[in-house]
Amino acid sequence: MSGAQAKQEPSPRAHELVNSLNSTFGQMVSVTVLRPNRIRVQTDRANLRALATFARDMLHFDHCTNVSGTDFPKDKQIQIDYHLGSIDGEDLRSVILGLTCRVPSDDAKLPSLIEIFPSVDLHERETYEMLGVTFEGHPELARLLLPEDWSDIPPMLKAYRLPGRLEGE
Amino acid sequence: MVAQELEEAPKKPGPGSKSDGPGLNILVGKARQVIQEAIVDPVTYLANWGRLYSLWPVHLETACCSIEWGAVSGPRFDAERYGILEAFGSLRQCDLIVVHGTVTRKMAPRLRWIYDQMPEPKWVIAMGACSITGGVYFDSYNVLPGVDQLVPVDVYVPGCPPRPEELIDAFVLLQDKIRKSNIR
Amino acid sequence: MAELVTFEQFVVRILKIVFWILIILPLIILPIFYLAYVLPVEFVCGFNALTCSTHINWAFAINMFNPEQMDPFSSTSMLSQMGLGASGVLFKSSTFPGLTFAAVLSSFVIWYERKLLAKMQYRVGPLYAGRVGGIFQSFADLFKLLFKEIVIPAKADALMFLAPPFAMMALSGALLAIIPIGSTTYIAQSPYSLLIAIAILSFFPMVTLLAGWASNNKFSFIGAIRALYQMISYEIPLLLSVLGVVILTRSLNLSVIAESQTKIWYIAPMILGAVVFYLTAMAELERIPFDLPEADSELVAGWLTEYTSMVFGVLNLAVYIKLYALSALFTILFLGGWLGPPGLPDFVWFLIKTAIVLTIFIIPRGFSPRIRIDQLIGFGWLWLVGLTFVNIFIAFMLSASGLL
Amino acid sequence: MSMPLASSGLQTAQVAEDKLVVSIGPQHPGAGHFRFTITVDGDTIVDVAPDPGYVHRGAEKQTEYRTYLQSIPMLERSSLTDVTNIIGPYSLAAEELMGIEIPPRGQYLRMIMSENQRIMSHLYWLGIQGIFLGHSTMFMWPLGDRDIFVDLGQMIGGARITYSYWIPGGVRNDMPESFKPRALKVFDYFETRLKDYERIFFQNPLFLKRTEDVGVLRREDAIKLGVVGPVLRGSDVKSDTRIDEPYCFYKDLDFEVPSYKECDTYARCMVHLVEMRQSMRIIRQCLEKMPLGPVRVKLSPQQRTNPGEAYARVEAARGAMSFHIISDGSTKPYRVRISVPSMRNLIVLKKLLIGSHVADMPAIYWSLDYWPVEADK
Repeated sequence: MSGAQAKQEPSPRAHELVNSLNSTFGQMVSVTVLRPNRIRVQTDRANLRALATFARDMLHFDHCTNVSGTDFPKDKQIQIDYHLGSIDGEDLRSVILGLTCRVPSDDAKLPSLIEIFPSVDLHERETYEMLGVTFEGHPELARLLLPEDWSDIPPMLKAYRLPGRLEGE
Repeated sequence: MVAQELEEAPKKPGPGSKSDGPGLNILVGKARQVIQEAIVDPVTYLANWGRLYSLWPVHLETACCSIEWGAVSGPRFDAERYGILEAFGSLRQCDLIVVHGTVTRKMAPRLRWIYDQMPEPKWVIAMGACSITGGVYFDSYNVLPGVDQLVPVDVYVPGCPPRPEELIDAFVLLQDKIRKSNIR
Repeated sequence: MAELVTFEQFVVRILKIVFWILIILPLIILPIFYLAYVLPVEFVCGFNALTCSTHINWAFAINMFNPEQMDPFSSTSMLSQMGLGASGVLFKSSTFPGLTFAAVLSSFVIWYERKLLAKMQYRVGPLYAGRVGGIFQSFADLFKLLFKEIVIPAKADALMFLAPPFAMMALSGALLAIIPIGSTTYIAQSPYSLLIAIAILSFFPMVTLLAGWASNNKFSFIGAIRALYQMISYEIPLLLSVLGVVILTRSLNLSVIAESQTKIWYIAPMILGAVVFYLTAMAELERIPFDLPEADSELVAGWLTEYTSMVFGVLNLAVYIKLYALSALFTILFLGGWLGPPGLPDFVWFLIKTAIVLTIFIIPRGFSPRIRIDQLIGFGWLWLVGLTFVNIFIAFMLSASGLL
Repeated sequence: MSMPLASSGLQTAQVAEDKLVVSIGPQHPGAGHFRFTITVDGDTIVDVAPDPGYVHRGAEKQTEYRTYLQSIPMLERSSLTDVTNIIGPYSLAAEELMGIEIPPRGQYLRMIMSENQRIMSHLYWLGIQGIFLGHSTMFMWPLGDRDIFVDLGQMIGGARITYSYWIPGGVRNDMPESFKPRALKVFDYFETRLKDYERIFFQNPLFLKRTEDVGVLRREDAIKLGVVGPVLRGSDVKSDTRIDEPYCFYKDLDFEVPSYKECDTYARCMVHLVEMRQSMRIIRQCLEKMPLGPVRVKLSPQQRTNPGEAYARVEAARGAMSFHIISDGSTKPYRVRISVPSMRNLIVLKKLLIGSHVADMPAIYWSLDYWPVEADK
């Protein structure tokens, strides 16, 4: 989807990050610059943990601001985005590094990043219940926001239609 | 009120029926009237007068209308003028639930439990469009389309969120309703 | 049913009742009264003849044959002799200066507190209940609570649950009974009345604990335990703070203590004792900043959580009567009791002083947050007990040097 | 698929006999629309289980059924104390996808409204913090002063609190001319009031006793756990989106970001106080520098966006508020993900409460500025 968006020139600090990511991971990741300070790194679930560890230890991204999941029923995939931010990294406060990972819908499993970034805790739980994506290694993957008696499919899946709306509205 | 009147309507004797007269004995009828006028009515008046000036609301915030509730109890609007005292944490001492907006499916059983635990008599004000019909969340998967399926509502206050003046108007309406009611 | 909707209708109805009473009274009640008191007691009321002591019977007999006192209303003097008249014990303890007076005063104190607090917060406070400034607000609360359902929690012990309000009321009343409010206006006199008052105060934590335990609620229980901690650790400074006054007067009688302050009120030499008494009384009364047992942001309503309707009302009323009693105690101990310029009856001076003390008790609610339990207990044992010892030392010095 | 029910409301935990499990909320004066279970050993909290979700209304799902403009009134109700700032990042992200530029006057009006909203939110926060500490006057005074700022917002936005003002393409309408003198008068008044607050509430010895060294969140923990806003700044981190990644014209303005080394509840309270002053300073500068001109770019109600994704954030009253929008080029967003500061701050509740006194629970809980309606979305 993001391919259609016009690519922009990264800021100097972001440029260094892109270079360092490319030189370390090479073909395993595809790095896109969405805006001068928004870098998007696409990878697969096998490399996600290594990439996150690298982002924390080498690139000084110290916390996760957001985890979002998107359902793509046409591709039968679910896309998980981790948005990483930095407080202590030099000149990095304006940069958001997005780690993107796509998993197939029928096998929605992903290694949890909670050991690397403790701040993903509640975001991962929310993504788990909203999209049914299992984060392996998360200590307390339980219901968070939905009522206790929720028995439908996870609501953020595109297959779930809102009850208050007619079909196709 | 309308519902009550409808329920009572068939019980009213029609014109010309036997119970239309003064009863079996004029003395008993007079005594009944004296008791009614001397004891029952003043007691009713006192109870209703006490109730309408002493409505203590439960501290139950279901959603975002609680901000305007805060404004109502604040200095500018000051609900305490009407005897509405928001100082009691325990629902055992309260008489009024103000449903502050949206009631979600997770909150709904709690709201009902709270209503059931309160001592009689008790009143409910549905504040905000969400608690009346669901409001902007009418199509949400987790929102009740109105709380009147859950608890009997006495006064509806539309608005999203209602202005504090509207809520005060609701209090006055509720007081009017209590003034005209019989003691249970 | 005819519906009353306005105040005017209510007044008309009340006048109607008065009319009916005026009709019924001379027709039915007065003849019975006349029969009961003018005719010989032995014939009319066997119960009186059996139970009343002989001298009352003799008094009846004297009355009966005394042509000047033949009218039935003169027999009110009989009531006085039995302790039921305007100067009798029953009248004193039940009406003035006893429970009724204290209860009415307390309900006005509740209104006054809410008004004062509202003024401090740029609000109006109660306004519409009663025609003038919502002055009948607490009566509205009272009538509402009277006609409310009483809920007893399913797993609570009903007897134990209902006992504390009445025990609390009885204790507050007992506290009232021992406090004189004028040189002749008192309910009971005792040479040890100060000691008795403090002994009664030490009963309150038990009642609180009973209430919290019988409610079978976690919040109630935590609140009751907190109240127990608080009251027991503040009892010792309370006792020590009044010791200075006792040393100066060499008496435990509250009347004597009040009368002995003709030269100087004890608040001047015993300022430390007065401060400690004030703080400990605040803690005993569970008022902000010491209202931990009822802290509503932590424990829903503390040990009052499960109490409903008039049961709650009685508890609340008892607490306010206790507030009045402790302010009265403060007035007697440190402000010279009923001593004041002549012109007004002495109990009026006493009540004026008590009202000022009450205001000082109420005001901290407007400007103070709540303190924490560990800080509270530390403060009590470290500072208050220390200050009372300084106070006792000052009292000894003054007493030994003969200044007071 | 099945989901376990652990830590949900209907299960009771097994604990030792001498410990007490107390459920706080949702009907509890110290919890609001939120529930958590604490396990108490004596006067110490040994375990905390937060149970949010009582106000989960599915705003994210509903955006899929609404066009970009239709979503705004619904989204802003998620955070009614802070309506301008929750719409901010949404509009920024949508504009990025639409590729439009906003006229400068619109940008300045956005800043004015956003800062006014910040003051309102902080005053509300201050009031509730007061009542949680048992200080009823500290509840009433800020709530009374909040109404003055509500009036200011009403002059521009038209409604009392929900004005859907910051929309994609600019702002909804221009401000009236009477706003500037009125605002300056209000600020002069409120500055004296802030001095009163500082003297009466913040220097009150009992307030100090209740907040100092209570709920200490160290700098490294704050960064690691990803907290935002006043909580982060109270933990000795001078981080603010308005400076880190300036949006609108914040880089042209002169203001300070407070931070405190004490890392306790009192530091968080002080951050709120200082930020209110700085917000007034910002609005004064905005009123000086504001150019004339249009305030919005006309957009069609059925405005389409370029396909792609955008991640935008602003500094809301409670901290960095960010929106992640994925668009497939149609009139409705494909996916809107809201990352709210309240949700990000909730993670430290467990850390701060364990080991503290029961009585400190309300003070710590509300010092995190956790607004359940916002967190649950």
